[in-house]
Amino acid sequence: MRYVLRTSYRQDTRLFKEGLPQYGWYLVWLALALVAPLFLGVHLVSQLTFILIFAIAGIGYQILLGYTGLLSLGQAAFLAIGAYACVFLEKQGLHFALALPAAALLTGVVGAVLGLPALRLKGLYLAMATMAIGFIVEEVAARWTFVTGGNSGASVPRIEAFGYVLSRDVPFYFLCLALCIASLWFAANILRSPTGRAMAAVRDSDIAAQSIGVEVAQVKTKAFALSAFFTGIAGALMAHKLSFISPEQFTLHLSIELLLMILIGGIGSLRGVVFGAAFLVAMPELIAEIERMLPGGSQPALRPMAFGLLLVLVMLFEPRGINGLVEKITGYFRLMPLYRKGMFARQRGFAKSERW
Amino acid sequence: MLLEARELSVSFGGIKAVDSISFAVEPGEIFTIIGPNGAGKTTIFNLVSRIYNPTGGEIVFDGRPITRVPPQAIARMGIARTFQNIELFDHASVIDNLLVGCHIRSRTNLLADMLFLPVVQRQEETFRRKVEEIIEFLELEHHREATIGSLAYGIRKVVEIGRALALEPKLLLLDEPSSGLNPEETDDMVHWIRDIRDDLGVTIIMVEHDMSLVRRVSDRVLAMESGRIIALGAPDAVVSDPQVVRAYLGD
Amino acid sequence: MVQFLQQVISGVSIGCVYALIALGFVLIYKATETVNFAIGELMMIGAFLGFTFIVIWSLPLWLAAIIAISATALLAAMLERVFLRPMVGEPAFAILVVTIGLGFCLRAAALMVPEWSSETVRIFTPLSGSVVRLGPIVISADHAAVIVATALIVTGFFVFFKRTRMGLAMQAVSQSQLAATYMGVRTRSVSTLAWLLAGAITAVAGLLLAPIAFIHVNMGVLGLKAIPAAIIGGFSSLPGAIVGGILLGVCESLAGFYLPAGFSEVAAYILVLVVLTIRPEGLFGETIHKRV
Amino acid sequence: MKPSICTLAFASALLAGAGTAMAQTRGVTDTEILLGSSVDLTGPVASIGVPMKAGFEIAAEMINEAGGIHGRKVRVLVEDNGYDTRRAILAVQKLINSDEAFGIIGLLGSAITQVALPITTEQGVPMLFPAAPTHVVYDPPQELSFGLVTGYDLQMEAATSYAHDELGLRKFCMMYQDDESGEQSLAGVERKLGELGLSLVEKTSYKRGATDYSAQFARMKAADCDAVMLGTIVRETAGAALEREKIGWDVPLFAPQGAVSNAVIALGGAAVEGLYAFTPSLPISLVLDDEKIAAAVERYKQQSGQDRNPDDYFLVSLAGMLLFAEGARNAGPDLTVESFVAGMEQVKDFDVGKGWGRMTFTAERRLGSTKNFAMQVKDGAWAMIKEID
Repeated sequence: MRYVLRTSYRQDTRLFKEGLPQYGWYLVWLALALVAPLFLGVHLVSQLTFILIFAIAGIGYQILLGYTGLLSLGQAAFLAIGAYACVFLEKQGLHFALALPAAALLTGVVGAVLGLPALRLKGLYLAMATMAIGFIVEEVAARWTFVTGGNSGASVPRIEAFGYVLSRDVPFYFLCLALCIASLWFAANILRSPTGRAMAAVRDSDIAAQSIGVEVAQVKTKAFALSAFFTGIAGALMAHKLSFISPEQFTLHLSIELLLMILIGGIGSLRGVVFGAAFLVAMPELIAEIERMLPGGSQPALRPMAFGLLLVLVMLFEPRGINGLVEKITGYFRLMPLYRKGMFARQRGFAKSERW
Repeated sequence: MLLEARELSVSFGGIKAVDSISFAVEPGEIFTIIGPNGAGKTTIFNLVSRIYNPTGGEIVFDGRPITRVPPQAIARMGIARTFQNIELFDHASVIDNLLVGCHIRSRTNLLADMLFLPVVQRQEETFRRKVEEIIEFLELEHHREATIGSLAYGIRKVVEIGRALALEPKLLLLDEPSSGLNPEETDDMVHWIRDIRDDLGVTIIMVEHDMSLVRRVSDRVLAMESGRIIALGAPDAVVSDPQVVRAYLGD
Repeated sequence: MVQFLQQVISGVSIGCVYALIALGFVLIYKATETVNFAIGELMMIGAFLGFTFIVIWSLPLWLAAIIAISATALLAAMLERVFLRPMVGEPAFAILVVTIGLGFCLRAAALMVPEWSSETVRIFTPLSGSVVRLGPIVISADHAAVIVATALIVTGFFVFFKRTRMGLAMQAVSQSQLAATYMGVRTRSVSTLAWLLAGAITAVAGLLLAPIAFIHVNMGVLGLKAIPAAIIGGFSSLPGAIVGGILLGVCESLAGFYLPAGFSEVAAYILVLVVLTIRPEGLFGETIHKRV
Repeated sequence: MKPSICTLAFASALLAGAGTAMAQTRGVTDTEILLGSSVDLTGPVASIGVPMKAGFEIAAEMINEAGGIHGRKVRVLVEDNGYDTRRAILAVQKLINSDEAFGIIGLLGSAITQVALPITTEQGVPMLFPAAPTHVVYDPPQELSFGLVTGYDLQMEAATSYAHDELGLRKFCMMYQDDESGEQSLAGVERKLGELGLSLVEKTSYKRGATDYSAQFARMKAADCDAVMLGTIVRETAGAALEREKIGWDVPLFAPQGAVSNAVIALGGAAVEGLYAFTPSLPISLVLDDEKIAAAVERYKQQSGQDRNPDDYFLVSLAGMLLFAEGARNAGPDLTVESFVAGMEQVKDFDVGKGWGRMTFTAERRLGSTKNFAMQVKDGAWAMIKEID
């Protein structure tokens, strides 16, 4: 049973309040991530790279859905904007090191603008509006051939550093690792600062937040801008990893995959995003393994069925996702003697109608 | 004169919820509004805290008109309120709820927050010191880390008052502080209200039904019925006023 | 001018299919306040069942239709009973995600059926091929049948909603689930009934759509068009869903003709954004805000 | 070409020790040659992907039974990508890096082929005979990329010249699918019309998955053109024919290779009578008199338990495998990437079976045959009416 003594205000503001035992784990993970390319083949490294890219997109989505409570079904649109902006800027001669931040900032600004309807809409209405935005951005990507190359897509130029062409495997993996860690750090800082608290206030009750002096409209716009910023970074990285982007890649299905990632990972937690991203990339492989074991050869319907069932079962039985499970397990060990069986059970409730 | 309402009225689709009400509240006073359900008490509250827009009349606070000012602006001017059925941030801990109260005094921009620069660090520490004072004042020490969902109703009432105090308000609007409390918790509430006014010098406007609480703590009482004032003055006089008794018990 | 009317008429027929799906969608929203993302897949299942009974088992047309509709309705009710009932009281977006998941499962289930999986099929009704002429305007018989069938269903539906006891109970539940429970309305069974009815209506939409379009596993995406239709009409109003659906169909057809390429598909979603920002509660919905 | 080595000092130091020796060729052992492919088994075009997978496996069986290639057996590992570009990339990388396939054969989907080509080229793995009608594979010719199927643009060029020369039509309209494949058909038509000094009278498009074409046909009829070119695939071709019949407009329709399938006839019914289509390979129904193809189709029927012929794309994977076997045989017993490329460049007028042009590859020519067949639906069945080189 470990009890944390609070000695100073500074300690309260630190990321890892409990010192070594808490961040020790994260150091282990970081060490593993650094040496991974040594042991794993190129194929597995590119899997890891996709996990990191989706994690960055997940951080953006978590800020919007997990922390400000704004459900968006159009996150693929921000991935598309980030990807196309970065590729277009590079084709105009801007080096990748400048094109990436510029594309991310541009996506952030577009995110803030597209977030304007969010100021008046709540819950399901906002989800529908963002879905509509997703379809519209997909259409613009197909039409605006000068910038995006239209439906025939656009090939992505190679990144050049110090005179050499950066190959798309191991060095790119390290780039994504660095950006993912930086994004996690930025997001963690936001959460322990006034901006993060204001977002949580808007999520739980915007009437109360308003009466405390929180500019609700401003907070929502900031949340959309931040979410778009991180998703834009992920979009640019995805463009370089895929080496070819076309409007067909940024569909509603991708937005729903991102939603699945956040829910499976654990809504409302940053490390949940990484769990979710790992799960999203690993799932097709898992299913391929199961498919191989099936007697009748490959059963093509297995993948959509697994995808759908997962969405349903997670929501039914473990709405706090993998992170919820991890917390239960660590909670069990941390409170060893005092762990009560029903500590994490959910209470039943009537449909809390948004209308009254 | 801290807050003044002049011929304030508001009607929802033809029904006059509040019919040209005028009253004034002195700084440091505990001013209570009583009246049967549907008398328009909470409506006045929502008008003062700017959640509804009045159809007529004016509200002046500290000499400045706030009739058309948005709700978040009045928080900056020093008006804080609690809600009838407790609008706390359920998923956050008690200390985070109180820290949100300090939000209007945060000067750091988004970029500074993302990098958690030393300026943000220092500001966080001053906020936490302020919140610790309130926690001691309201004796919430051993609830500091608990999430709101796991707290008893009475404790939540106190946390909501704590959050309002974190705003360092000049005027505190309490919406039925005693509703849902057992007699013993109501006694505590009397002490909290007196201490807030005496130690922190905060003016209080309260909407209340519990006549014993009203008598023991209010300086002046305003009685209303279906949108109009029927009595204003010392607590005992107003509570025993025949018109008020008839309004409550019916003739 | 004739061209304009021709476009409007063909827009109305597609609009009727949208309207029916939107009706099913709004019915579920009104009764259980959940957005049903699996509505398109229910339509696809209804269409495929119809195809199997008519073409493969070669049952008479009307018998096949009745079996297909009731089977889909029972399937929808079963889905609600098993998957959505335990979700009562959960946040709205969690329930929305469950319906998205159910949508994928239904599509995967359709993929498992050998005849349905990789084939694109079509139902030939006695009307197919024949054409109805209204003066200069030409409209295929199947399209006309869609319009007539929709009109019949909608009127039948309103009679049910306004007159019968269960109809009133459903309206009560949609107002406030808590209050309705205390009034002795078995809210749980009303929600199941809402899904049952919605399943039936969307199955009809599928059967009506089959002759004029094609049945394939991914036709459920058409259901995503029903959502904008419901929004335009006002999320919580049944007449709104009908008008919204038809308006959407006509608007798409006109956009296809007059505006440059590609606009017709996106027209629906631009319309949604416009409606949501100007009148968030849609053309017919009532204004809603949380009272404190 | 800038040298492409990874530069981050830290990374290269790490990797120095981990380089794998390239002793023998990737995917080739003494007894087996492993080929990799990625098609859609679960997504929107599963109806084409599933028969293609069967085509690879059956072709490999037949080649191995006939003694294999210089004593080595051929095996094809087919990964599903659900017609999703991201999963296709992961599948191709898995086939190259973890399964160590010798070559990637018969990819399905133009966008997927475009995405996979840079990967195979960078890894030095041959890109063999993608089923996708995209010119990227052979134009400009690349050392490690071999085309089998003519792109939609070449097919629609043949269609335009046929309509112009044979049928004397002058006013051309076009309806094309608003994606990469549709735009390729459009490019072919516009290129050929430019050569003929003409241009499109009306141009309309629709989004993939749309089911209603009344608006597009109304516009084309208003422009009263005498030929309608279609950049469509299966469902949309039948839908277009139905729309033409509905508005009673007697105008010939010309479609690319995707339209040549019995699904179009099943869906379109009487409306598709007289529909023209242009394809580099004949449908199965017209080539069953070729005993190699007949044997393969018979084997498919036994293994899949269906008595209907497989989709025509079954022939594409069959032809691709036979072409690979021919090239590998020319390369001799010591099969490496270099010897295989040399072997392919010796392929002259090779017959992969009835319904295909003669296949020839040289250093500059990376497309087996530019021959297209003009087809027309005559009383409910596809009939070949002219061969166009």
